[in-house]
Amino acid sequence: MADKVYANAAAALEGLTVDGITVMAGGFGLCGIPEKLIAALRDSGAKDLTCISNNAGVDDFGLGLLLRTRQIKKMISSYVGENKEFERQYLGGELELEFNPQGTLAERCRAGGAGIPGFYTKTGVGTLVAEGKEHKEFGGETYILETGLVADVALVKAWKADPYGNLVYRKTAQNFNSVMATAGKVTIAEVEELVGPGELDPDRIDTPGIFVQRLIVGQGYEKRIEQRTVREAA
Amino acid sequence: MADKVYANAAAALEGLTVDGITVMAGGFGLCGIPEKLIAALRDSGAKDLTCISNNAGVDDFGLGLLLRTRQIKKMISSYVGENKEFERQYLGGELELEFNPQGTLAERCRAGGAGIPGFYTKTGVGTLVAEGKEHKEFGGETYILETGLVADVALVKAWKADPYGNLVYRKTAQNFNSVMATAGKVTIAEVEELVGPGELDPDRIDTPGIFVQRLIVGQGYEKRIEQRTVREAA
Amino acid sequence: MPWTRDQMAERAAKELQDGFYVNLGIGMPTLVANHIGEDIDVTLQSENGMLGMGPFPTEDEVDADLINAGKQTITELKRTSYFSSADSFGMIRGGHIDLSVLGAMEVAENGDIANWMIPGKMVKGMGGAMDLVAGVKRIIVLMDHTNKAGESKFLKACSLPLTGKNVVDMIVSDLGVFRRLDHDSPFQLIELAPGVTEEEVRSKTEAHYEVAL
Amino acid sequence: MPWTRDQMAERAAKELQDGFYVNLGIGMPTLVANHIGEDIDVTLQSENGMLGMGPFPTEDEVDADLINAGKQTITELKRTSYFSSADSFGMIRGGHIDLSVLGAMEVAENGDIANWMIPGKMVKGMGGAMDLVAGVKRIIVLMDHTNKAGESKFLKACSLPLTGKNVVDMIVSDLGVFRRLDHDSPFQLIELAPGVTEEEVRSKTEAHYEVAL
Repeated sequence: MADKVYANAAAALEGLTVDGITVMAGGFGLCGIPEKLIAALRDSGAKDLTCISNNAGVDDFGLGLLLRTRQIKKMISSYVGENKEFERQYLGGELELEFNPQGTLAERCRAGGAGIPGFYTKTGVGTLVAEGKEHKEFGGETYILETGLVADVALVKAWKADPYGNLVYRKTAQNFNSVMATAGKVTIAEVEELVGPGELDPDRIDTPGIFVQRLIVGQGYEKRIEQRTVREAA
Repeated sequence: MADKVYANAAAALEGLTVDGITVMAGGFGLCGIPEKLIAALRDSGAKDLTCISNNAGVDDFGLGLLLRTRQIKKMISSYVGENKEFERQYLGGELELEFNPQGTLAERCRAGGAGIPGFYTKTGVGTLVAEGKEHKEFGGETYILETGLVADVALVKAWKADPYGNLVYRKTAQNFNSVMATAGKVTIAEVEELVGPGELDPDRIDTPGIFVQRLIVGQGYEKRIEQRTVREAA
Repeated sequence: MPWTRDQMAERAAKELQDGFYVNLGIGMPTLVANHIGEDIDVTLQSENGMLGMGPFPTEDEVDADLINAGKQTITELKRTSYFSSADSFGMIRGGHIDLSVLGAMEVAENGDIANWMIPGKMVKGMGGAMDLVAGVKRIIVLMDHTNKAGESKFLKACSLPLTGKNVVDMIVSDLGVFRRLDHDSPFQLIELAPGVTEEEVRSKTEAHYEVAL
Repeated sequence: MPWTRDQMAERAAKELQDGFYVNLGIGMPTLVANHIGEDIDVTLQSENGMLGMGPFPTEDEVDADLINAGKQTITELKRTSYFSSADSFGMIRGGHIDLSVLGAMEVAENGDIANWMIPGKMVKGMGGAMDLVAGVKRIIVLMDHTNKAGESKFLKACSLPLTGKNVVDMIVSDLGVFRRLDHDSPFQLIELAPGVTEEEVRSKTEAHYEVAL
C-alpha cells in the first residue's frame, strides 16, 4: 500500500500548497484544530486561500496565524468572534467573509463528501441567509436550497490513527473534523498517536481510512483552552 | 427520567400498532433485523402497514412474517429477492412496491431524521427511478431530487444499550439500523444486552439516546444466516 | 421588583419537563442549568457534538478536548455521547431537541427573533442560533425587557436582521412571562415578576399581546 | 478459446492498482478477489457497511453479524472499519471508491448499463447497483459476450431498463476487453482472449466500437 504516514506537517503538505486553493480546517473554537498542519500551511506561504472552518482561530493560534500573514482571501465560517486581526481585515475590506449557520456549514461539508450537490433546509428561511437562494415547499413548509462543499485540501485533527488512515477522535474534539475528512480532494490528518494495524476497534472508527490520503503524528500539542471555567472541588 | 426499558416486545409496541402506520425496520438481508419487534408487530395484528426496509425478509423470518399474514400494504425497499410469498402477492397485485436504490433509501432515512426534506443525487438519473422526479443541474451535471423519509415507528436492532437509550451496533449488523433510529417519530430498539449507566464508551456510541424512546432486551437471538459461505481451515 | 438574571433563569427552568432534551444558548441561558428541578431528569445537548453535558470541571478535571458550545471547559456524565457537528445539527434540525433557551436582542409579536447582528457593527456570526430556532421543538427567549436606552425589546416587528421567522414560543423577561399556544396565535402575558404591574409591562412593551394573568 | 469465468475475473483484476478501494458486485465479480496481485494492496468495500473485507470464514469463524453485500459470511481484517448504510453510500456516491466491477445483462456503446430488471419477470430490485454505477470513479463490467440465445450483450442501445446512463468504462467479456478513455469517447477493443479473432468479436457484437489491438 502507498504509505500514508509522512514525516512531518511540511512533508504532508508538499505539492498541495498552491495559491488560491480551498482549504477546510476542522475544529470548534480552538478545540480539535489541526494546529500543526495550519502552522505548516502558514510556513508554505500559499496565499489567496479560501478557508472553510467553523471559526477563525485567535490572533496568535489556529487560522489566526494565516490571517496575520494575509494568506487568506476568503473565510466561510459560522462564528469568528475571537480575533482582532480578523476584524481589522474584514472591516478594512481586505477579507471576504461568508457566514453560514453552523448546522448548514456542517451539512454542506457532509453533503460535499457524500456526493450530494444540494439539499433543502429550514435553517435561515426568512433571514439574510436565504437571500438569493432557491425556496421550495415541502409539506406546506418553506425550505431553502443549500449546496455541498468540497475542498482541495481538508486538514483534520484526530486522536489516534492506524497506518491505514483509520481515525478516532476524542470527546468534543471531533466536531467538524470527521465531516470535513470526507470532503477533501486530499485529506490530511494529524494525530496524537499512531497505533499498529488492528489496534483500533473496527466498530469504533470515526473516519474510515478511505477518506485519509496523508497522515502525520504531531508532537507537543498545545491544545489551548479559550474559556477555562472551573468549579471548586467538593 | 421516564424509563425507556420495557418488559418485552409486545409491551414496547403498546399504543403504537395502529392500522395504516408507516414502519421502518433496520437490517440488511437477515443481518441485524429487529426480529423480536417484527414478531410482536405481527402478533399485534396491525394491518395496512407501509414498511420501509432494505429487504423483505424470507418466507418464515423477518418481514416475511408480516407478509404471510397480509399485514403489509406497501413496501419501500431496494431488494426483495428472497421471498416467495412476496413475489406471489406482488404479482397478484395485492402488494404495492416502491423500489429505491439502496444508497438513496439510506440517505432518504438519514435526511428524514436530520430535518432535510429533499436532496439531490446522481443515482438513478436516466433510469426508471428518475421518472416524475425534479431534475436539476449542478456544475454541468444532472441530478434528481429525492425526499426525506420519516416513519411513525422505527424498529431497530442493536448489540448493546444503556438505560439512557444509547446504542452500539456490532460489525455489519449496523447497516440501516442507526440511520432509521433517527427517523422514527417513535423509535424502539431491541438489544442483546443492557449494560449499566456509564458502561458504554461515550466516544463509541452509534445512536445517542435522544433517538430511542423505547427499549427491550431480546432473548435467544436466532440470527439466521442466508449464505453460509466458508473456507477450509488452513 | 423585576426578576434578577438568576430569577429569570429559574423561571425558564420551570418549563423543563422530565425526560426533556434541552439546548441552552450561550450567556444568560446557561444559568438555567443551575435551576433544573431535582425531581426531573433533563439531558443537555451542546451543539459542538455532545449529548449529556455535565457541570464545569474541577481544576484537576479540565480537559481541552471537552468544551461546550460557549467554548467553556465542561465534564461528561454517565449518559454522555459524542458525535460530529453534522450529526449534532441533524439532531437539532430534525426536531429531536425538545426545548432551547436563547438570548435575544429583539423579539417581534409574530414570533420573529433577532439575536445575531447589528448592521454597522462588527458581526461575529450566527453560530448555531439559526439552526436552533429553526429546528428545536420549542423556543424560549430569555432577555431583559428593555435595552440600555429603556426601549422595548419585544416589538411589533424586529428592526434588526432576523435569526428566525415566527419561531419563538415563550419570552421570559425581567418583568414577566409571555407565551403563545402555537405559531398562529398571539402572545399572552401570563405572569408578572413580583411587584411588577400589568401597566408597567404595557408601558415598556411595543408589541401587541393579550393578557391572561 | 474464450476466457473462462475465472480467466475473465483474472483479467479484470489486472485493472486494480496499489492502494485502490474497490467494490466487487455480487456473482462473477466476486471472483476478482481471488486474483488480486500479491504485490499490490487493495481494500474491498462492501456496501452494507464495511471497508476492508476479508476472505470467507472457516467454520469456526462464522459470525451472523458479519456478512457482505451478497449476504455471504465473511471475515474482517486488521484494517477493517464498519459504518452505517448511509455512510457507506456516502462513500460510494461521493466518489471515494476507485473502481467497481459489476455484472450486466446489457451494455450499450454509449456506456449505458442494464443489470437490474427484465420487464414481465419478477423484479428483485436494484439493490446498490444504481448507486455504484453513478458514484464510483471507474466501472468495469464483467459479462459473457452473448446471451444464452447467442445474441450480443454489447449493443447499440440497451433494450432493458437502465441501471445507469453513460457510466461504463470497460467491458471484460469472455471474448476480449473493450475500454474507453472517457465518457465522451467510443469503446475500443483492446484485447482478445487467446485464439479469439477480431472477426469473431465483430460477428458477435452489435455495438459500434473501434479496434486498438
